[in-house]
Amino acid sequence: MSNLRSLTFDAIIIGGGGSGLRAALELAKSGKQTAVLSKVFPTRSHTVSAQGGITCAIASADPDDDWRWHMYDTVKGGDYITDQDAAEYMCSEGPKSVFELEHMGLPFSRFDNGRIYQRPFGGQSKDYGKGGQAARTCAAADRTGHALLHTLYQNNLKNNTTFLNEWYAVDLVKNANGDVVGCIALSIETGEVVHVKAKATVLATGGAGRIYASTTNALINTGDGIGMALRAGFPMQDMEMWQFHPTGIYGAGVLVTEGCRGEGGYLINKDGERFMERYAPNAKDLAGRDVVARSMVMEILEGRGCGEKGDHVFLKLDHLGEEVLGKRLPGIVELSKTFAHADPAKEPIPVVPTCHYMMGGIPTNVHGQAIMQDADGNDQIVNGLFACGEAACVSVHGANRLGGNSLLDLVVFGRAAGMFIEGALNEGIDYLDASESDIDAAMARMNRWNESGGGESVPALKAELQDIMQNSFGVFRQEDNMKDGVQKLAELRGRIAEAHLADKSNAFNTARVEALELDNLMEVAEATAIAALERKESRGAHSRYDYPDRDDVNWLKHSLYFPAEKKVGKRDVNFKPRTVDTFEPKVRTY
Amino acid sequence: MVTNITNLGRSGLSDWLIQRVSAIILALYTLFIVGFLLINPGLDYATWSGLFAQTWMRIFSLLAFVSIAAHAWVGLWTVTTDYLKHTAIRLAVQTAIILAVFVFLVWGIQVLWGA
Amino acid sequence: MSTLQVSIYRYNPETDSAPYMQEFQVETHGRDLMVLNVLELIKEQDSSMAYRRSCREGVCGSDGMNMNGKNGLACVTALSDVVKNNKLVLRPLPGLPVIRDLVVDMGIFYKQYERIQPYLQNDEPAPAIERLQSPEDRDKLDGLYECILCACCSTACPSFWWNPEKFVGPAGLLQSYRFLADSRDTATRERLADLEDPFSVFRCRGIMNCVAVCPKGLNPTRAIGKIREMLLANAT
Amino acid sequence: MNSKRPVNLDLTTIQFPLPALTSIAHRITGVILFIGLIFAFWALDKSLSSAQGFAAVRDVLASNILAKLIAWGLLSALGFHFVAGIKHLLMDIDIGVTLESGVRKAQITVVVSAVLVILAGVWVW
Repeated sequence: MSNLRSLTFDAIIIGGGGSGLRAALELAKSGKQTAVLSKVFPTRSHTVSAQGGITCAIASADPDDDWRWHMYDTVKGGDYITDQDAAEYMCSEGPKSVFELEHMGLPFSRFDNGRIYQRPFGGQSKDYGKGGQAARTCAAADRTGHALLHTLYQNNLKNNTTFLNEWYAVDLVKNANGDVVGCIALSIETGEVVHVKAKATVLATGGAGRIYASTTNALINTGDGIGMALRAGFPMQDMEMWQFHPTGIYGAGVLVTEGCRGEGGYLINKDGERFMERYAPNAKDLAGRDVVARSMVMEILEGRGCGEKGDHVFLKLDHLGEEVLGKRLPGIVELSKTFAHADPAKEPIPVVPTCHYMMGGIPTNVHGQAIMQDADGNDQIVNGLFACGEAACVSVHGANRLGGNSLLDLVVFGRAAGMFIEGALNEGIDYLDASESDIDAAMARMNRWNESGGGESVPALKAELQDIMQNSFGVFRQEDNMKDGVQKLAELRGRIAEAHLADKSNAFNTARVEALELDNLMEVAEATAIAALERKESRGAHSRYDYPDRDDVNWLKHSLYFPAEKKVGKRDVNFKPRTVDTFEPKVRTY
Repeated sequence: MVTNITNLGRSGLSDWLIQRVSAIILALYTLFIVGFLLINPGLDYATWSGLFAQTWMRIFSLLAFVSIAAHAWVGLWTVTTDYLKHTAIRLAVQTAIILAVFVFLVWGIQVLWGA
Repeated sequence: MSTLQVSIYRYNPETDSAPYMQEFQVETHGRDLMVLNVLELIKEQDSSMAYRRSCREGVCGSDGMNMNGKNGLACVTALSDVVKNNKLVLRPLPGLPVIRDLVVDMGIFYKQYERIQPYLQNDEPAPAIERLQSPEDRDKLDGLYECILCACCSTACPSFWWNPEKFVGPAGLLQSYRFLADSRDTATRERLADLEDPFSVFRCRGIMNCVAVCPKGLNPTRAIGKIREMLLANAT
Repeated sequence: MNSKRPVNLDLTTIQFPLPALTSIAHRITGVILFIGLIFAFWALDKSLSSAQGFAAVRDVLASNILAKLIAWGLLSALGFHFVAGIKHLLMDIDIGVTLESGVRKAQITVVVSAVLVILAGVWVW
């Protein structure tokens, strides 16, 4: 069966978003045979939608700014299950990465002195929380992600990176020793299926926000890398941790950047009250996202929501004036007019917490190497497999990511993975080739769809999955409801395994891609659900009515979901940064 | 840099400039002739040929004819390269245009000085 | 009446020898959907319908198509903006080879983008921090860097239809000027030298079809004019 | 790559904004004027050759309906080409390079040249 054509590279990077392109750039510069395989043309990746900025202590807004303050905020923001060695690496290496981006041409906004413009974002402080609000998010108006992604793509062109655009990675290929030696990939344009052989396979496939019915995420965010890794038997870390962004446009789910609040906007309830003053007296609207999202839901549940149904709140920006809006938030003005029919210069934007970011993912070290556990519960490197960006869980975001830290994560750890792989390739990597049966195993899922003769349709099953996740695993969670959700998902899994792909044509068959994506959504949803049910505490984005408090005795840990047994284990959080003192867990208030 | 056999070594910039300069000359010439005809409603041969007997008018007219030649060639070359995708046909048409432009120019000179 | 009549350009290379228009009825329940939502509803009826989409908020540039005769992004085009007489006609972007249905081969469009060397060039050693740029210099990039490469403009441009291999097209030229206008870029002379021929820039006839369709409200015609000014200044 | 791929370029399905239509008209009038040069040079040559020649041109223009139509057509084409050319020159110096003013200028071009076409007709007859 496995008479597939094969393509061979030193490294294959799956995903053409920010982290994938940053890793590719590093490898392309080194002259390694590198290819970026992306299911969309790279600049269509979801990084393009990032708005507010990239948080980094470049000491522009404040010459005394310190990366250690940023690290403190990051650890606290993550409710202390942030790995401190990773946060240390990201925050200290960050400025280098941001300056690199600037040198590559990223059109950052500027201060009068010519330095990069920085704006305040949620959860940012000076002097380890003692010095008040910081302004640490470097911005290109409110199109920072767009500017960043295009800059990275442009520099990959400059460095002659090989692109396999509109190719879809189906499954990982493992050899007899369990090493990852590439993947099976489908050319969307022609329908051809190939075996991509590589000494390093990097999953830079981004998030999976599409497991929820309401999300800020692009339609392509279906957790393909997570699905592939889970099917290959690798564990996932902290999958219960999903960030709900406070300001998704009501009804449409489109993101409205936290930068709006950084520039001085604030949330109001139906009485016009700036309610965040009650929930976070100091940081107010710039508290951590989990805190703000929960506060909004509380307002709505207590009857102070806006609109006919009282099911959202308002983001007020009109007091900023048209000039600030036009200069700093032009994209928001555009989006609000298009999707909320509201001109922010005149009226507030209706917003509601909306699924936004997956803090969990493939556990990795700071070099992007994927990690699993051996029989004794010790970390063990997965040979050949790397991850970076949202698909990875390094973990710098812990239980709740700070705004602007995702873009920094992308470039810092994309670069780190690229550098590490370059070094490893220089030292020499030699894994056993995949056998025919190994390749057949990786082809099984695709063959199942191609041979399907009847069954339920993909869009209906997808909608059902999204509703289950929305109803049982939202901002607030509860045992009974989650158990119900887990059960429904288990039943849904059976139906998806029998679902039907009606169109079996080859040329640009998007129905086939959507069917393959559905499997991945299923994997991510189930990992999320089971991990959420297991973590019996409230921490960061994971809030439970039945366990309202943080439980550091039992759960100052990463959760680790093992797909084969569908069981959840634990993994130690790293509390040993190399150059600074450990930030000890404290009560988290803003 | 895109090159084309019928560019004849020109640059797009000089084409563009030629087109503008010749346009202005032709605009002025047109305004002049139309104005002349309007203020001389009962124009007779003597006035008419008298005008063209003047050296400055001959120079002005020659300038206009050269402008026509340049303006037409640049314009029609653009049009033919846009719409005529078959090389042989395009070349044939362009050759015809060059010939016509040449004929008009010689004819014009003959009209001005030949009589 | 809330049943929308939708007519869509269909072509599947494996089964069709030529493209044809197919009619669909879509129940909108009176909602002012985006065209992309209509396509999603149609895909539920007919899973073989092919189109590209990603961000669904007008920033990724995937779903450029021709809607009732005008190019635009399906995800940010509301039915109320485009539908006339309850009829919606969807066709692929004009002038590019059709791979299937509404999906076009963007190869030549990307090639023109790559041709203008769309990356900052600066041969001076980089400083330890960022290169400084005044807010005024940075303002010059506004209206240029926001391009999402959706190709709505270039495929609305007759000059691009007739000379796709030679005329860089509005999108490519907008990006060309984005780097010419960047105070940090030092390759201005080389960039200009590469644009002097009669096709790359000078095929623009200023008809502004590009401006009329740009979903981001950008103005390639003005950028092309600025390039011409720079070429002129450079040559004299 | 499959070179047999169809291309959607059925011009009847594509909306053309006014500035595009005036541009096409600019082209068409340009080609017409080039062909019309034959008549213009003939008239110039004949009218300058002798008094009889001058009278012949006058008579033809005064009495021959076909000649009148050709003269009117060429003058109309000239009028439009002239006005649209001015519009081009204005855009070259960065005047009216926004969508609104582009459409406005195209409208003005149409109106002004329509007036010129009428005036040319009045003149010829």
